[in-house]
Amino acid sequence: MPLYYDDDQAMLRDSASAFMKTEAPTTHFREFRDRNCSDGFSHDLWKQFAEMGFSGMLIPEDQGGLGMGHVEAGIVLEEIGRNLSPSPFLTTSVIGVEALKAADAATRGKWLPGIIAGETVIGIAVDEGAKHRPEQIAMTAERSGNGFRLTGKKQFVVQGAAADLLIVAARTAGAPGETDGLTLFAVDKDAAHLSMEAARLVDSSMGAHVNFDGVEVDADAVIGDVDNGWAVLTRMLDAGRIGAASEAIGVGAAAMDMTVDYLKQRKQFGRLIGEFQALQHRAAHLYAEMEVARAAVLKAQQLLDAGDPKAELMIAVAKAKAGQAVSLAVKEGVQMHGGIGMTDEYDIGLYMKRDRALAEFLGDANFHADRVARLQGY
Amino acid sequence: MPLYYDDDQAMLRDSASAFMKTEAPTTHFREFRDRNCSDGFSHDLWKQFAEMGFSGMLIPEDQGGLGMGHVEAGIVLEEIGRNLSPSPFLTTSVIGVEALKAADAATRGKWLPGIIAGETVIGIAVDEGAKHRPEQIAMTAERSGNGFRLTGKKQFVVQGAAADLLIVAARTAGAPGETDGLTLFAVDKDAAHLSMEAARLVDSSMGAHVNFDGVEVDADAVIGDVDNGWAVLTRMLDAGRIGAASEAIGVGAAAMDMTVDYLKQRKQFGRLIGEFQALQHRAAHLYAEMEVARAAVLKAQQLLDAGDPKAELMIAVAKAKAGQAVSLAVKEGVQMHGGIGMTDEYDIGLYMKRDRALAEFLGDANFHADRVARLQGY
Amino acid sequence: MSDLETFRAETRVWLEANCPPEMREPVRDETDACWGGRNPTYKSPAQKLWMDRMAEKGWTVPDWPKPYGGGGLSPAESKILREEMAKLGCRSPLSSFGIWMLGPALLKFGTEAQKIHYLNQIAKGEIRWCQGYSEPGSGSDLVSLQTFGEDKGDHWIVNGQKIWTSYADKADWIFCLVRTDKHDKYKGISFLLFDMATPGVTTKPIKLISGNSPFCETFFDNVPVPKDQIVGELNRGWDVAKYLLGHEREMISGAGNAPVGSLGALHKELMAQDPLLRAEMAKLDVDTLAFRAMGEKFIDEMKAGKGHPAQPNMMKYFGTELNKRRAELVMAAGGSDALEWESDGSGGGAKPRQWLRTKANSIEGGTSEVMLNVIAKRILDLPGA
Amino acid sequence: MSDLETFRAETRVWLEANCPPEMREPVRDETDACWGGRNPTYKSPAQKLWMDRMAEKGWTVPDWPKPYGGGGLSPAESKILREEMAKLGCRSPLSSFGIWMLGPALLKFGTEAQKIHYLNQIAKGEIRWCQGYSEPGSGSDLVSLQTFGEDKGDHWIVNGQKIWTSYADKADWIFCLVRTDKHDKYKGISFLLFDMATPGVTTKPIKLISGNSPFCETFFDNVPVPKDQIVGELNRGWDVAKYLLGHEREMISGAGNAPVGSLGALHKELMAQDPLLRAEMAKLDVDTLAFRAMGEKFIDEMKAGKGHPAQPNMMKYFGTELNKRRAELVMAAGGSDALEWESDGSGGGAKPRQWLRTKANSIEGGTSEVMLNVIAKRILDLPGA
Repeated sequence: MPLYYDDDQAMLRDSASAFMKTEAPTTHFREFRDRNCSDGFSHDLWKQFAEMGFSGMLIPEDQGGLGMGHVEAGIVLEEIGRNLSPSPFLTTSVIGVEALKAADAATRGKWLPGIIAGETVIGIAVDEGAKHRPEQIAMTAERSGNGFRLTGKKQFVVQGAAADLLIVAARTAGAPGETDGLTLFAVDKDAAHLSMEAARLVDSSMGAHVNFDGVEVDADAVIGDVDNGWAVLTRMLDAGRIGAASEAIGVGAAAMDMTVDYLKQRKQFGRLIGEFQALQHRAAHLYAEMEVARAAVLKAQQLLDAGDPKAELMIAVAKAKAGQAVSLAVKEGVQMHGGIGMTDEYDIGLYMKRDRALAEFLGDANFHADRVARLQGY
Repeated sequence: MPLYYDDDQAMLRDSASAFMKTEAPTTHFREFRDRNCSDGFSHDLWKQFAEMGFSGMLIPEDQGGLGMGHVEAGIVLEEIGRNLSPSPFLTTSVIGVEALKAADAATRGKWLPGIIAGETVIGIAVDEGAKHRPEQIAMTAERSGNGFRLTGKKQFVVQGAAADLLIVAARTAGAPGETDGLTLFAVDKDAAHLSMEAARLVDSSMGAHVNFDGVEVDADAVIGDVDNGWAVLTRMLDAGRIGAASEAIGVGAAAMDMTVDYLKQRKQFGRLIGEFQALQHRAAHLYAEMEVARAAVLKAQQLLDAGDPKAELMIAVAKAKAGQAVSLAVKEGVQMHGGIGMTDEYDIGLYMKRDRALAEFLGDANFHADRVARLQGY
Repeated sequence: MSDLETFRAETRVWLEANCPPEMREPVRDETDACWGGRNPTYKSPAQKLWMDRMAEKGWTVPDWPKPYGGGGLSPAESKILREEMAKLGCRSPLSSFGIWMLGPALLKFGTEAQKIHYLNQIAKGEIRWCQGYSEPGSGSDLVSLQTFGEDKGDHWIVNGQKIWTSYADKADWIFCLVRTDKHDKYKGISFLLFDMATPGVTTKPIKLISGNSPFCETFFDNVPVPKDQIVGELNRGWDVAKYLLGHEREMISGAGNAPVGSLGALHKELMAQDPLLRAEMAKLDVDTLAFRAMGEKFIDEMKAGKGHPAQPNMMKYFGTELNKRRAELVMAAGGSDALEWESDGSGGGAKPRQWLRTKANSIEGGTSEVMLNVIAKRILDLPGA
Repeated sequence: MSDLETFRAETRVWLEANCPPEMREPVRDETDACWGGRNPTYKSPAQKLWMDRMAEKGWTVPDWPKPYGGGGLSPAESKILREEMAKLGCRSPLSSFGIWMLGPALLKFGTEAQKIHYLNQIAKGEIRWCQGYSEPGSGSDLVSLQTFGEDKGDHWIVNGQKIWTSYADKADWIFCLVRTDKHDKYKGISFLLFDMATPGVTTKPIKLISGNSPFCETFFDNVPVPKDQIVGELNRGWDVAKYLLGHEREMISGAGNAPVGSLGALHKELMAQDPLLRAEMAKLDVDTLAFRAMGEKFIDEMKAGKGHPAQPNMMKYFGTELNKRRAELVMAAGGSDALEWESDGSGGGAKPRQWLRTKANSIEGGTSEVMLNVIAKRILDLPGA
């Protein structure tokens, strides 16, 4: 498969781009931010995502979705990133759907229609500390009656406050640090003994701390196999990681574009600042970094869609590279905008904040570079 | 003490500078290199070092030396670095002398006069693998009769081929990885069962592999205490590390100066290339890095001379920072010289090679940054 | 005991007796500091006590002459005071653009009357100053400024607009660059002082990405400024401005600041789990400790009249870039905790707000790019415009 | 099975049967490759066998048309051949500036007669070419070149000096930029081909810091060049040169090269002891694997006529900087072993010499600075000279 978008994919990009620019540009983001909306996104917009076919795009056709792949999801996510469009698309339609693919028919039947309709929102409850360390999960799920009893705390549950369904990783056996003994659960947000404290994050998205104080779930809440959840958890996380990388690429591309534009407008010392060679070289270097990061992301998505075992390594490469390149893009963006880059009035700072949250989500560049080293055997 | 040279130190710098420029400039270096001299330096020059008072500058006055400190040794080393002057000054007059300070009067009486006279050369035999890992020393020194029997291999023994005396670190107890159980020995190069294989290094200096195949030494060859050599070894190595950092600063400063000069001479596109802002900014950044590295080196030397316990941390900082900044200086130097920077005819490449060897000597920038982290408790 | 040793011993005793425990904590951020002014606000009684005691000894400005409200200390004594304050962790009693910026300029360019009047006010924290330099079209290219002072005999009438005036909405007076001659770009600027309560002065805070508003837009609509409120000669204000910028850059560089601890050491457990972050922390420690040595060397050289006069530009460049890097690593070590902007556990998002605040360091007081230009031209003597 | 699948299966079988085991090792350095020429040297019989077998199939240049000595493969087939060769580790049978640089230029600008004549020679490795571009005063500013060809009716008489002519002392022919009109900087250059054995051509190897001499100074003293040995139109050689530079940059970038293994994985034990080096190795792996994806994307886009035409400049910039970084880490991992320049264990100082060789990567074929200029101007459309 050649490493560029085919005609269908290019069409999808055009329509996703037009949609986000029209329906959810940065002004839309600002509106929701300034209104202090507790969900952090518009449920109306989420319905429009459904009308566009985005919300169920990864769901197989025989289950009512479009049966598309991660390249296509990445196309939508990149446009989301470019426009800072607030939505539960990544957690719901990418990560949540990837997890539900491993669930039984009853569970799928219960949740997929709502996702396709843009009515259901999913939150992902994996992290327990400030840094993403999935093998360190300590939260317990003890056998109890016909099901399990979940006890522990989760944090950085993005869109947790608005979620209807939580995908929860808990330990049914083993000890923190072990990859064996983990199990994935689909937990209704309204379950008894489940409480939540929402926190507005730096990018105005909503994260939540979730407290499981002996939450009882039935056995059919299990996704995949008991004790052997690491593989399905990794698949779910990897879908989220490469999705976050795509969204980050959109953030970085928009930051770079608006910065290059600014270089062509702002005058100092009687010249456009884009004439200054030092800035030209930095912009050109940034362009190279962004292009390489973009290639890594697309390659990883193609491998993932092809079921290639090399996808895992390439996803780690892509998340690490996108993290580093996009961080450079927003830093250079703010610095080259000078004083106005520091103001809330200009958009460039919003991109810096969004990058910060995306970079941290499901493992930062250091986490993934370390993972690359481990996968290479050192 | 203020962090700049006092009047005496400034005078020393002027005389060391004039001496190296006149007696041992890069043309002198090239002469010795092209002649394929097996020692890698001129014994006549080493005598001149003695006449200048340099060779015994760190030896206490009551033992015939000048009783100066590491700030002063650093002044001489920086000028050596600037001119690529080949000499056994660092291994003999700095590292060797620092070790001999812990030796008994007989040992000192045997070797110090020759050092002061510029007749004796010392080699330092610590490393056993390709990387500097002193706590990993495996070479054994077993008790044997009235003394010890040394068995093992050393490498990167700079000036080893020309040395009269080797300072050897060996294990009298404990296992590799432990700092306890090490002992320092003064070993005559002509001892039986000691063999050597010299290798010309990238910077045309001579390193040696030394083979100790059951070398017998008397008990009075021990420097310091048996089994408790780590402290004196560290002191000796730290003297060498900060000395190497000073020499590196000279290498970097010369590389930077000749590069800035070149920027003022070479024309392309009808302009001096020093007018191009991208190169200006890179040169200015390099200047900042070099200034900061220089300050760290001087601070470490002052702390060392004052017997301040913070010296150990600051020496690690200085070796790490000098390693990084000087590496930048020579890389930028070669790149900004363009094609001619790649030719053997121009000096800039010689500085890149010298930096490479100095950076590796007694721990590279990564080794010392890691040491900083450990000393800070993480 | 030498005089200096005696001074050190006495200073330590005095600080131990007089610095309240609450004032031995580092200043958390700009809002945690004492800024003085006509209507001063103190975060605690201890803050006021510490300010009063230090001002009484002249130690808000230890090396200014005593007649101007300073402590009259020699360079060596100043260094000892700094060292002893650092050892106890004593914070600076007063944060003030008057001390950092205007004061040094007045000491060099002011008349004796101006020095007596303004410097004493600054030393005692009675007047809070702000800076009127940048304009919307004149950022890095400061000398293109357009704010104009029309000569009206015994006063000027000033019209124009400034931007990035720090805390202008809280300041009592402004030191301001005003064009008094439209014909010469450099030699047509004067350095004026005036009261922000003068009719015609209005300010409008600028909301920043950190959510705070430490800067304002400031508008001058026919503001009268008496002729004796000029520092230096008419139309030679650029000399004053450049001199002052050097001090501002020195200040922003963090040279001579209290020591900053190892960030890696604060996160030992994480360091064991995150080897790549640990590597960055180690390199940060190397650069932090090396730059601290550079700060000490820089101050020693400046006090001794050694060192290149353009060196503050290097300090400003390196110090602010390092500070940004540190803030990035604070965020990385903080993980998702440090993303929280509004939550109970996050202190109102202190970490992310501080992180965003540092991004201004390499812009305010001359961008890193301008610093590099100056180093290239004035220190390395590279050719070109 | 689709046609492509069949092609893949047949190719694999053929390679397995025909590629000698010795030719399934990576090329160690430039001297280890087969360069062809009038007086070819082969390091082993296997090298000659591999060269002959591949040339017979036209697979020294698989995507050139068959009449010109190529394999006539489609882009998809070429990619399959590349992939299958990579899987078996087959090295390229022939290293040749004719293939990488002159060939593509001839395919685009040559006459049919030139194509038949020169391309077949190149494909079969019969003529070894060198490049005459840079001059002592014309490096990055190539278009300022001074070598002059005087019109003598049916031939030119060329006088001047070139520098950085790769292996000019070993080359049979040169493709050379020559000024044929002194009045127009750009439109006064012609692209000439001539035999290095022509009287008046002399070469002088340049000793490099690596100790090797892959480049020469080349002098032309009244060298006659027949008029049919021009590529493209008279005085329009700059168009040919620019096109060729794009291919050179693509080649130097390493795009499409055989995969490069993980350097960290080669030093597992050291990685456990040297956490900071391990961190750099991890980041190198990230960039290496990401750039490999970029190389694949770049080639796919180029073959499909997509992608920005100036993209080779980006590839050249990133690829050569990455290669230098890799060489630095080879040195760091090698420690004092890798410092040895002349010793038994060091293979004649292979590592340090290769390290120094990489420093030329970001200079030859257009410096990194020129690449960044081109990206800024042609891709980002930034203003200015």
